[in-house]
Amino acid sequence: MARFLVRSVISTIVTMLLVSIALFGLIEVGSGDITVKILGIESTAEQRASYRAQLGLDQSAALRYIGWLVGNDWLVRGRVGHKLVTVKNPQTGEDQWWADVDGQLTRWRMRSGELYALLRQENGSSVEVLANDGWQLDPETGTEFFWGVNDNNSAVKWVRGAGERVWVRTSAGFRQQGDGPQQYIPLRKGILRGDPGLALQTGRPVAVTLIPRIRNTAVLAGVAFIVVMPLALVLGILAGVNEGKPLDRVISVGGLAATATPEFVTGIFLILVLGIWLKEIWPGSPFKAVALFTSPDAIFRDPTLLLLPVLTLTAVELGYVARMTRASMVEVMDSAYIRTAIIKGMPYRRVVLRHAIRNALMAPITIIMLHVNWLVGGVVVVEVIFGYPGLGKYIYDSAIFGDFNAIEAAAMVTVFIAVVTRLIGDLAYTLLNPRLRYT
Amino acid sequence: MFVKDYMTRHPIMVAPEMRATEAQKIMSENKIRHLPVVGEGKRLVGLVTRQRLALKPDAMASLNVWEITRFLANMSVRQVMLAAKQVHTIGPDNTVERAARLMAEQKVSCLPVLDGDGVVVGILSEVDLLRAIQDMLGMTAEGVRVTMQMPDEKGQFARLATTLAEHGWGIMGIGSYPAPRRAGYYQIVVKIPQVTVEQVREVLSQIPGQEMVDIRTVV
Amino acid sequence: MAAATSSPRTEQLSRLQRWGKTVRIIFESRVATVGLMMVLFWFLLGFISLVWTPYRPNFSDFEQNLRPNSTNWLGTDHLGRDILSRLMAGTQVILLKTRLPGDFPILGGKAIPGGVALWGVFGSLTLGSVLGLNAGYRSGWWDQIIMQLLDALIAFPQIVLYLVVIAALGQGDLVVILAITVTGAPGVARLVRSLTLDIKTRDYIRAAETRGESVWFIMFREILPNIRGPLLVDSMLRVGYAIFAIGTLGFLGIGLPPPDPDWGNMVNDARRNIFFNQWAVIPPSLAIATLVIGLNLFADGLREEINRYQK
Amino acid sequence: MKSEESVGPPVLKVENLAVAYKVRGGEVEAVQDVSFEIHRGQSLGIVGESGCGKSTVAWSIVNFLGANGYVKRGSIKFQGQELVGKTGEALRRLRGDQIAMVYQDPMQALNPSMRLGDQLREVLTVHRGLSKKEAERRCIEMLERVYMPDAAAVMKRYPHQISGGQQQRVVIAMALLNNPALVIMDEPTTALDVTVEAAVLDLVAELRRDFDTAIMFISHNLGVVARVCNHVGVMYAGEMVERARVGDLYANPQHPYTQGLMRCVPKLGSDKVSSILYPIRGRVPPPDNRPAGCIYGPRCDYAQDRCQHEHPALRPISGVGNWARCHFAEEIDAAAWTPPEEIPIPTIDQPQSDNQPIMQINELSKYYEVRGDSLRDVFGLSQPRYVKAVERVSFTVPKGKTLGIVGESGCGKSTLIKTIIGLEDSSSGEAQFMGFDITGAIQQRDTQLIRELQMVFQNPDSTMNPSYTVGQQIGRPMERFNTVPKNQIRSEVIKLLEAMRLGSNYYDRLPRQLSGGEKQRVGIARALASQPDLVLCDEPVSALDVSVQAAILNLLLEVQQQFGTTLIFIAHDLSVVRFFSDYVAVMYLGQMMEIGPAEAIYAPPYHPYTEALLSAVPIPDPKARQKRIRLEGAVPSAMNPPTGCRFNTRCPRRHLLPDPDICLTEPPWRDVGPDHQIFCHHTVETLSSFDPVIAETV
Repeated sequence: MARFLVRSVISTIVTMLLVSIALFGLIEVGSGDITVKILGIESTAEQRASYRAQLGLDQSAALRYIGWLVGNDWLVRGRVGHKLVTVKNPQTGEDQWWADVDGQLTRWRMRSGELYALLRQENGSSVEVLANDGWQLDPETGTEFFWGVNDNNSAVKWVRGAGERVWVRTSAGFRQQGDGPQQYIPLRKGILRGDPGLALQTGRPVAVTLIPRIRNTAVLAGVAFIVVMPLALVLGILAGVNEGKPLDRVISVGGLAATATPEFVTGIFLILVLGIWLKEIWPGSPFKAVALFTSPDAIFRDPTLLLLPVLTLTAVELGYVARMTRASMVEVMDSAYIRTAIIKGMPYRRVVLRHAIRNALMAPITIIMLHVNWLVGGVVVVEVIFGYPGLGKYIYDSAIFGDFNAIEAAAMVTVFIAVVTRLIGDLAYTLLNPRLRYT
Repeated sequence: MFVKDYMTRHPIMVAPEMRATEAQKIMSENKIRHLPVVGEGKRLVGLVTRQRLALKPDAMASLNVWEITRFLANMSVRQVMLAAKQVHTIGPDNTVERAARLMAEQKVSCLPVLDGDGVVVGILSEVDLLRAIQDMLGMTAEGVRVTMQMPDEKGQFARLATTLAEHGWGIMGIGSYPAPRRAGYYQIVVKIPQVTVEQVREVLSQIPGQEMVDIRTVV
Repeated sequence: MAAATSSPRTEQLSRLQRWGKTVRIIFESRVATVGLMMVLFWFLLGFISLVWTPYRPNFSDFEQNLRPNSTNWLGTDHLGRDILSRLMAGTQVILLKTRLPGDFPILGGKAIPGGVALWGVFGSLTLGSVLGLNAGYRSGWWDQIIMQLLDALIAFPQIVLYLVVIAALGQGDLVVILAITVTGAPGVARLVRSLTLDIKTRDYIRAAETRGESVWFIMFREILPNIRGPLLVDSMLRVGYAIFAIGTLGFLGIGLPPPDPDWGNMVNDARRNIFFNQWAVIPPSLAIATLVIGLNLFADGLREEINRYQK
Repeated sequence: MKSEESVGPPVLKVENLAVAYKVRGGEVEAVQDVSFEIHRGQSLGIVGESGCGKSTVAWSIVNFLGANGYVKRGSIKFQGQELVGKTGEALRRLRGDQIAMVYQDPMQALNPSMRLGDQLREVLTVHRGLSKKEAERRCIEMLERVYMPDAAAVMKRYPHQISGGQQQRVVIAMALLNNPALVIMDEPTTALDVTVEAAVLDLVAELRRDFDTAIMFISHNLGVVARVCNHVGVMYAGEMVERARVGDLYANPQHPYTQGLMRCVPKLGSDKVSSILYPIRGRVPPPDNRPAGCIYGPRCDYAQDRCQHEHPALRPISGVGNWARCHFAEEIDAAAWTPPEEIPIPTIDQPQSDNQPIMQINELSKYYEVRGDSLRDVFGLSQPRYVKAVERVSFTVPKGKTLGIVGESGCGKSTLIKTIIGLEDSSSGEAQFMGFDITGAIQQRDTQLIRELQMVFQNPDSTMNPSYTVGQQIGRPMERFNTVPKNQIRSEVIKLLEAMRLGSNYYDRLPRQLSGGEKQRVGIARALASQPDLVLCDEPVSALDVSVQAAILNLLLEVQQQFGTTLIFIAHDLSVVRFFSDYVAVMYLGQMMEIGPAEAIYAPPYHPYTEALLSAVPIPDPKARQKRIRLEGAVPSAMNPPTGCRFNTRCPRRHLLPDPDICLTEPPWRDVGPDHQIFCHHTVETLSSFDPVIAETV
């Protein structure tokens, strides 16, 4: 069993790693020029190139993958020559990168060809001092350059006297600036250290938006799960022990219809029937055809917003789980040991409850756990239908925009959920099955 | 000689819900006179005998033929059986003699055999007791059967046994009982295999103080 | 045991008779028959739409948001297009034709027969079978590596994978086929692997091995023909899933590209318009649901019947 | 104490029973017109080949015929009460309390996810309402009664944690817990090894006497039935064709089918000629197409016109105690029977060969590496451990002869031939075949060498690829090895088919159209197609019914004579290899224990293990006197086998040695006769002093 566990965990880790590479690679290969989306179609090639450099997209894919996965501060450190640390911005709560120059947190800025150091004070403000003594000589080209951290959380390389013209995105719009660096390496801690980077669409850290979204989705899926599971297992068992009888037919065919109907069709029908038609007869009905999620916390203020999304998910999942359970139950009820129990003269209830159910539930539990990523898929659609501010909607919006940082982060979360639930499923199976437990 | 060795194991048993007519049929088809009635787990709840199934004349008189049939058809075994607490029973580890005494004293012709939990493990009927006698007297194989009469004194049986032993004869069955018509005497029946009547007569008639009542070859 | 005494039971069945037997099996099961009817209905409608639709499916020839009426049996959509015509034409991309992109070699810009769902399932069957056979038959490291890769693929929630693929590669029939192939392959591979693991223990595989047959011969000539049945039933279900997925993608606005009507997209358009025309949402929703349910019923009924037949 | 012929009412009385299954388009009568009685303390054996309906009879008694089966006619009376039509609570109360059942496959019959204790206890708690504690006590008592070692601990285990023989003991204990009047045993020992089977059969016989239980014992094995039953019913194609006391049936079978069966059962007879098998021609008719008259008519050597239209009744045969379903039973004299023309009887004399060895195996071993469960193992840090499946086996096979390899499951015989044929590579040792080295796996072998070594497999249902026709499958080796020009393949295949006594019309058939025996013939044809010099047969008949088995064995003999093929023949059953092999090797736990000419193996001196095996073989003759030697304990794990002689932990003769500890050292190979060697510490004199296991039949 230890062997099995260790294998599962190792396999899970490898899976996650493979997935992350695949995800990164896929987006690398496919995504068009994201800067077009950010800067708009009217932007010039020069503007885009400059912005690409600022996003660090001119680095090699491998470097960016490593930066994305485990961060790049430790790689850049050698160039800057100082330890790089993050400090929370007291106003926004977002991380800021600083170089730790002998205990003094420092950033640099170039203005009119002069290099200034920004020394962070206790209160969060910074003091600017001239730092031209930091220039280093490149023996090959004979130029002087400096590696430092700029005020936009990137490690940058300035070249003295080059006076690069760069396009900077500011709150006032996109404008050209002089004294720009020659090279940018946006600093990040990497997803493993809890930093999924900045959303390209908003420029804010992905994590800030993602966490309430995950919570909302967890609520939605959790409620659906709590509704579905007991109901589906009971229905499945009922159908299984009544194999071939009318009850079984109703449950089986009903379950099949519910499973085979896409979520969006179910959702739309529910909106149509409960949200519109029912409203005409019963104006006070709690079902809302259009739910306005005014804030990420809307569902906590008005739980009725959850009704239709949960119902939709339930309709889809119920059939699936019930059918799995039924199939497993039918198989078990047909087995030799159930025959033994019956011929031992055990009452039928006892046969079903003591002998059959435990064995019959073993298979569905793993399959249900495997099925969680299907559920996540369903959640995406349901969230889009109802405009529910959850993880699925977030992925969808990001995918439409092409915000790869956001997609990568959100997709990793879904994959993580899938992988962990599968691990749990495997574990549950092992625990339920004495044959595995004792070998 | 224990009850468990002579009882009939796995006797035919019926459930109390069974129709009386059905029970009657089972008894006649299988030529048996007693049916233990058992509930869940073969626990005794009663006993049906042939007499129990016969209608009491006074009940019969007031009914016509159709009514009798209907009356019988609607009776369940539970209604006609002798309830368990009225039934005399015995345990499998009791002796056969004890069972015989119980049957003789209580004038019953059979005893359901119950284990500690009240589960019917067998039934002991008169026939089974007769079989015990048979076995005791070695009546299932060929041999010479001698009946000796001797005074009720110590050492008399030893004398007989010694005499047999001296001739290297075995005993395949033995029984002793007070002589029927002579107080103070006992009769002993011995069955000896692989000898002739003459040999036995010659030897046993020599025993002093004992009298040979009967001798014959039996199968 | 002379050969001449063989009973008539073992006489060779003609190919036709065998086919007849297969078809009979389908009709033995009510479930399968109903399913088949539902599927055939849509195929039929699709074929008709190739030559005739009541009106032009892609032109705003009518008033907008009409309820069902005698001219437009199912009403019109928010752009004034006839819904029935669009519904009929919508079967084409799913079941009957695949539009190749302009830069595709030789056939560029043309449409080839076989809908996106069918090609997608074909793709996942091919890929999945190759992977599953190798994993199952060779076992050991092959198995470990292949299964690990598949696990990674399965770990993606399908929709997320679609979204990522489409975000990465853009819209297009071939992209959807690729997405269906990639998402379907792990399932096929797992099925093929488990079937292979079973077949692998049979003595005829030992016999082939003791003849020194090559691994590929054993996988494709000895094993593959014997897993056809379950694979066929499974692919029926997969076509259902593929249609399901295409609908969902269409609904999300990232499915098959215009101009051909796409059911999922029709539902999405109608949904936005639901307060003006509640009727437009129903036909395409029902179309997807019945087609998928039909395939599921067919596959289910068939599987049950085959199981019973084998008993 | 009581006579065999028990008086009083029967426990079970089955009269004119017919059971039908509804199938698509009608129904099939699986059982027709079966009648018998079982009295208390009796055991009735029901024998018959597969598909004859014997299990159906059992299921109909407990009324468990599934959704589509029902009793069509007849009655089943249990303790005087009609069981047919009994349902619900009344039926449930009978089941497990008064009627219990023991099944063929104990692993399947026990619930895998419940502790054995829970499964045993509930029989008492549900039927008797006993407290858990009291039930526990009685279950342990009963387990001890069936000689289950460490009974209290077994209660806490799960089914997969105990061996197959022990599982069967648990099932038997479970059946007896409520002291039922009737126990139905459906092939209870079929899944067990022969030595385990012998112990279980002993137990069954003993329990029957002690509990006075009526036993219905279903088996396909005439030997097993002879050992435990006092009455026997023979079933054929859904009917009971003969019923008699066990002695009468075996000594004096009345029905031609019973006689035929007796002639095709391999016996452990003294000499080779007496063990010739005579198969029954034809095959069992399918249930939906039974002949109108006597169902055995088409296969019967004595059939006359009357048999074709008049269905015989099961009737007492005058002069003997048997009941038989035959019009002419009185006139048939089994002793005067001669094999009819169309049955091929192999000639026993083998062509003289020069005893040139074709294969030489020397100290061949095969180890498998196993991974443990501990964390160290997962990371590959611990010492690798090995299953020593075959340990230093040596033998030679002369050209044109047959070597039989015998042993129970797990003895390494299958691994040995897998290694020889190259499905596995060997771990150490030498192996040569016609001068080629064959220690490597098949990938390293020359095509020519592969062609010369072919194999016949065990399971007829999986020996042929269901997707290809007979012709394609036999033709494939010819095509692959180019033994036959492409355009002649078809005619060559047909030639082979004819040699297998299958006609050319089999060429285009698919495997599902063939019976088990036919499939096995095709399997043999396929092995012969490449004209190999040596064919390995892996239990080619163990999955077949006796009558078919006899035909296949005869065919193999014939093939050997015709093609001069050398055979290596694996079997778990000593009687099957008896007349078939020239040499026999006995294996135990990876080691070879004894090897020698076939006649020598079956008579002293024996290896103690051979002796135990012989003593366990069920002999289809109730009068045969067999020495009773039962092995204690279970076969040790091959991962950690006993040192020295691997049989030392269970050897019943070990105590005869002056110093039993010598068994912990490797025994010597003792020459006890020409070509006859025994791997044992006992001296030849001691080994020769053992009595023969089987006394001649009286």
